[in-house]
Amino acid sequence: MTAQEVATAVPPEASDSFPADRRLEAYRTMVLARSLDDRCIALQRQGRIGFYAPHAGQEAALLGSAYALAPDDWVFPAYRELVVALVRGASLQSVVDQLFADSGDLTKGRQMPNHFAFRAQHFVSASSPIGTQIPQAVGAAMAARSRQAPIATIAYFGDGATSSNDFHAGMNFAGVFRAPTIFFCQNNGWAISLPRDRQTRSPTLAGKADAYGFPGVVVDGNDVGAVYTAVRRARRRAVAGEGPTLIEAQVYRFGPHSTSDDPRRYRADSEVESARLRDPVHRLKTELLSAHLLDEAGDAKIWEEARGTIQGAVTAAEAAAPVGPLSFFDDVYASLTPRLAEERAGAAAQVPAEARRP
Amino acid sequence: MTAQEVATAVPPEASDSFPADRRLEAYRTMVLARSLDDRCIALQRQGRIGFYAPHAGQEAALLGSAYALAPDDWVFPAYRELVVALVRGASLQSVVDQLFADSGDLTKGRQMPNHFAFRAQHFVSASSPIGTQIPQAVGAAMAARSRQAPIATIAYFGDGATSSNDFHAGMNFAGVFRAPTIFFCQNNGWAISLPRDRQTRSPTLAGKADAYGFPGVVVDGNDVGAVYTAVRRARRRAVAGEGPTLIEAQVYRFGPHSTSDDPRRYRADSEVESARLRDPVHRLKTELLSAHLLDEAGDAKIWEEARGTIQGAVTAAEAAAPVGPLSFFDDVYASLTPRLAEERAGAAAQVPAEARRP
Amino acid sequence: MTELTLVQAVNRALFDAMRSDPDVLLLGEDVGVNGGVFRATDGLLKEFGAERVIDTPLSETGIVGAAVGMALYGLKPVAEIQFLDFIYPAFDQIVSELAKMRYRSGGQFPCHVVVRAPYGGGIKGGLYHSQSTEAYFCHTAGLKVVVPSTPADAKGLLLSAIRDEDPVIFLEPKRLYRSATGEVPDGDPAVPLGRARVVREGTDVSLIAYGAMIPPTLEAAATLGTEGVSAEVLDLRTLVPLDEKSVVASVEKTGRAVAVHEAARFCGFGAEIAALLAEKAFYSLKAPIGRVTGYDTPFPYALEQLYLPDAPRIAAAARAAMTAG
Amino acid sequence: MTELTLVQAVNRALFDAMRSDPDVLLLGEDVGVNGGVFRATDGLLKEFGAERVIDTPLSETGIVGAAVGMALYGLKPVAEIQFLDFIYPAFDQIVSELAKMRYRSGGQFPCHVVVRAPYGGGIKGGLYHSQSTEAYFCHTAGLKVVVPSTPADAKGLLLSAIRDEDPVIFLEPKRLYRSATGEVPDGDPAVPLGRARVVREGTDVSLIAYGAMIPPTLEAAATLGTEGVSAEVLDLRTLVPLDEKSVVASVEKTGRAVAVHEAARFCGFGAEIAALLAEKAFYSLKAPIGRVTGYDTPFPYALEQLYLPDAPRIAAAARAAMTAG
Ligand SMILES: Cc1ncc(C[n+]2csc(CCOP(=O)(O)OP(=O)(O)O)c2C)c(N)n1
Ligand SMILES: Cc1ncc(C[n+]2csc(CCOP(=O)(O)OP(=O)(O)O)c2C)c(N)n1
Ligand SMILES: [Mg+2]
Ligand SMILES: [Mg+2]
Repeated sequence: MTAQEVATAVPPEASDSFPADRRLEAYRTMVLARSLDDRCIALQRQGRIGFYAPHAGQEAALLGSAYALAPDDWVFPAYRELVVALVRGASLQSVVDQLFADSGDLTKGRQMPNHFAFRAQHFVSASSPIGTQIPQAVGAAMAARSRQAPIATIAYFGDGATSSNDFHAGMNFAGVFRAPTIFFCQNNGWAISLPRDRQTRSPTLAGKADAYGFPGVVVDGNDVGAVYTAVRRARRRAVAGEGPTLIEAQVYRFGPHSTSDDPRRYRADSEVESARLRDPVHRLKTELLSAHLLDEAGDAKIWEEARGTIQGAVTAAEAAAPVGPLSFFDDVYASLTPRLAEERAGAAAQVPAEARRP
Repeated sequence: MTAQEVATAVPPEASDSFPADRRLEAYRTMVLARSLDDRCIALQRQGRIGFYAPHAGQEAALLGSAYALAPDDWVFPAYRELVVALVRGASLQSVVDQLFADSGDLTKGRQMPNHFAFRAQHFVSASSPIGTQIPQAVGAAMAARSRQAPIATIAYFGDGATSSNDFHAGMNFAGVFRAPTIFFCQNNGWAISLPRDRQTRSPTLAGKADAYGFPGVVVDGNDVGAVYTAVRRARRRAVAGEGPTLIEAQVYRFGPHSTSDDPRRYRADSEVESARLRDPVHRLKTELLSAHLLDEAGDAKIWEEARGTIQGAVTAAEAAAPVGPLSFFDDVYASLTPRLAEERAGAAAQVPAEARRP
Repeated sequence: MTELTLVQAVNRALFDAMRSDPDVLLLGEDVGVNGGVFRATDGLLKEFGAERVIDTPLSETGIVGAAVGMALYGLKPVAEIQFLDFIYPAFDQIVSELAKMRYRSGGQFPCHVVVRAPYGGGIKGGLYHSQSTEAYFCHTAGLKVVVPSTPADAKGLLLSAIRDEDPVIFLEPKRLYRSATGEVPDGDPAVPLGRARVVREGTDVSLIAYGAMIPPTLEAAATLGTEGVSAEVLDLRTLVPLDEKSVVASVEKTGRAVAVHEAARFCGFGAEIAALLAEKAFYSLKAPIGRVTGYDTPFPYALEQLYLPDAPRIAAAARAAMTAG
Repeated sequence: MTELTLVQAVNRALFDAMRSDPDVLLLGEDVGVNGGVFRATDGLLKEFGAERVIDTPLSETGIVGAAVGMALYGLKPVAEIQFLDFIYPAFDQIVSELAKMRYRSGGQFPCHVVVRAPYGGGIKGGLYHSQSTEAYFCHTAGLKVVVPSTPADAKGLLLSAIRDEDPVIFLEPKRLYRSATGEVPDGDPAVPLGRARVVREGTDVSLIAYGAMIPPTLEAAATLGTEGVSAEVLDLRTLVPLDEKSVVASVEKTGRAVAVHEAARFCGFGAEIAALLAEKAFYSLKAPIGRVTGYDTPFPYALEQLYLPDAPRIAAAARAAMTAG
């Protein structure tokens, strides 16, 4: 039985289909996500935030997977998953506060934009090193199982991350220990300037699961319903004790790798244009239009609302107080060590008076 | 086309078969190897050498692969490959000197026994960290190709090493760059106390090659001819620019992991006994007997000769001078740095007079 | 009180910690069925089962990565790295993830993992079974680093490490695993992190050491005593957070200091000791600060006894401090 | 002479090295088609082709592991790590293999690889695009460690590093990539490894720094000058092998020393400087040795300007040294 066949062997259930009554809500979230992306790139260009890593082109994969999870599941993100946090209940304001690194930022201004952490949503702290979240998701899954919690963990990562040490270690541990983990690879065609085909000669990324003895499936990442179904089934397998699944969601990164990147150096505009024909936002809109759940006027309103909501959050973030000037000494350890207390006192003496105001 | 099929698609050639006129020589070497193993374990038990990692059970895989290589090929060993060095022309004396870490040791007494390096034989310095030689073999292969040298590199490693970071990195680079590398995995069933089935859920280790887009083959590692053929074909593929091959030679480790190990803690004697029924030395002997290339009297003589040769090398090693007492400051860099020169001078003042004698 | 070897004391601490807290679990290579290559985990699989004593595949990245995930979820994993020399495949997980998780999440995700690893030379282990690279971890904010030198400390400090809220790198002097024996309290002899111990009081020179260097340092102190030099021996026990006060206080008293470790000298822990004293005990110093350390070479095999600091080298450095100036 | 930025000087050095020696080749992530995320390798693919300018998969283990193999075979690979913060997946290959290959083989297998990596803060990179962990490499026998601070040194030292016979970790101060400009000799301006440079002479206090800390250190020296304090500024340039003589000579002259780096303080390179001086310049010292460094926290994002040593902090430490005692 190949990996593909194993996955197909999980019997389908009605609950595997994306709930019809949430499609409009999903579209709203998708529009919010896309609008936020556009706005954040502009904010970065204007020097109002320091950095941004866009997710445009990956919204269906992000939303489809996020909707398929249960609240108690744990999410181990990379850096393009802010939509997942929103679906899980993180507020738009807290997301925007992280981008602005202001006093509303739950990560206390310590990380670059896009490196979120939302404890209440079981959305684990993101880091920059590629792939490190993968074995962590496996460990958390093993821990949950040992506590008899009927949950799954999900690790998000890109095509580039499949080359990382941590992918190999995490996948192998998951196979050996049959961890209830969903490996969700967003293959967006590029790892900065390296195209997928130069990343690995594996015919598909999903096929790499064979090497670890569990199923891998390819899914059209522009199809929110297809992604939802794939993740639901992987989740059922996981919770039923049948072990992990690797899902390769095939998407395309429309924008630059990040605001520091100039994609014209390594790919043709025409490639982007043809990928845009499969734009997941447009696709869901078309589906909703033909199902008469949406009309153009309603659509325009959704976009307008999204922009308004974002504007509100941005305005609030810009009005928010900065993080406290000595707050960067906190949380290194559970409590300040004597050495840090001394360093902090020294720094306090140096911090210019104006910065010390709250 | 699966990996298995790709490999099978390399057309067989007459030169792929183990040369009939070298079978007796191979047997002699195998007997030497087995005898050396027994002797070294005894030497360690007597406290005459510090450590030993036996290869008993793996001789056919080692010899079959070594004979299949060309002199200009480069070998990246783990720590059970001393037979490979012998086949490539390293002297038994230099092997034994390494085990004794005496002044004849080409590694200058710096490494534990079994960590050989033989420049003249393109037998690269072995280290203890598992798997690190694997991407190195790939880099050397890329370098050789860029110099138009028609050679292959071979990386030796165990079943346990397939879990290492370096296996993943090396295999992936080899696939992407179509490096002329042979990945030779000796699956001896165990990584210290961890059985193969707990190392990974991959049905075979050879199958892991699929994840990197090149062929993997399983071969009976007790059959010197079968191993020879598999390596010859992989080598032809490599030199022809068709890229790497992963070979899984299925063997069994008869002895302890090393002289520090007590295998009875984790495996039943009965498992060892049944594996011994497939003893590669016995198997080649039986083949030679039935081909009338050997009789029992001749066999006894081969064993006796082997023991004599080994005794000679051991005697010489025990008579050899120790390494110079300050030699451990050399070769950190191409030349002594000022700091090392100072440390060396300080140490010279401390070394007890008797140690300073050459 | 029971007389135990150091490795037995480690084993007892693991038994005690696992008995008293169901969230504690172990993972590593050969820790289960085999009981650990040094037998530190002997008997644990039998008592606690395979869900809590986990034999892992050969991947330190996986061991520490999974341990981090377990800790995030709320368990208290104790990861074993078979030899400190093999920790580097896990280095990224340790320095990028484990050390920084609490910080980068603004305190939302504490991540308490204990990473145990046998370290150091003296067992004829050559380059890769002898290393002592504690300085890498000490330089990494977010980690605590602990090195016991006696069976009682091994048990007490390991219990404290497991109960601490922060990630701890727990380095066990393998050379002392069987050679160091001593009385170990039976109950719950937690020894607090962050406190050095004066092993021997003295007034002329402070010998500052830890782990496997304590026995030769004590031997040197004894020799010095016969020469009329009163050497104080400090066992740091915890390298991070360092008990700076005790170190400074000792040197304020003696005026002379020698730092001892088996790691290479350049940028080793002894440099931090010297820097600390050159800043905070400067006016008490009567002599240059000595360092007796491994040399700046990889760890050799045949000549390890010349590489490793021993009592004569330590005593010589103390004498140099006494006669300096 | 040409006026270049520091990153352009790196680029020129790579061009020159590759033109003059066909064995030199580059590998790393995004170094080819993209020309490097900082454009350090811009134009090289076009001139030298894909066999010599190799875009690799996302694996630092693979990059350094393959580079080691290439070097063993006889080539001279220059491996780029995109940010020093991402070097840890290659840590095992660097410390276990690259650093020890020549040694462990008894000199049979020299292994000359240059690993280039942009390091340091000041670009709002947060925890993972700002690190300065040179101490890890300095503590690893077998590696050389080089940090330029000017365009001319960047070119000259990189050429020397590529021509050296030993493995070199070459750390480029990314904060100065574009902000530091200067005249760079055109021909072959090799700057020898192992020699510090007196950037500014002085008699009262020695400020010992390297890399991106040179500009704020010079600024502090200028301020001190206006206050009548004559500060000498030493740019170490090579951390291993360290030019101990120049460091000691400077402090023998001034009697006061402040070590400056942006890495965390505890067990940072400044500790080695202090230890060196506390041993070899002890009798010249008139004041406690100061260290102005990053704090012992991970590198923060919003508040990086408070984390990073700046001219006021450096000047304050120098003043403290002047008034001590
Ligand atoms: C270990 C490591 N090496 C290099 C980098 C620099 N880097 C950041 S993102 C990236 C590409 C990631 O590609 P992929 O995994 O496909 O994710 P995507 O950005 O396409 O979502 C690289 C090389 C890093 N962050 N971590
Ligand atoms: C990175 C690393 N981790 C752990 C070890 C300890 N160790 C030495 S050999 C070994 C098992 C290796 O198994 P395998 O690759 O199957 O080779 P075999 O010994 O069976 O030939 C282990 C875990 C090591 N040497 N390196
Ligand atoms: Mg990608
Ligand atoms: Mg094995």
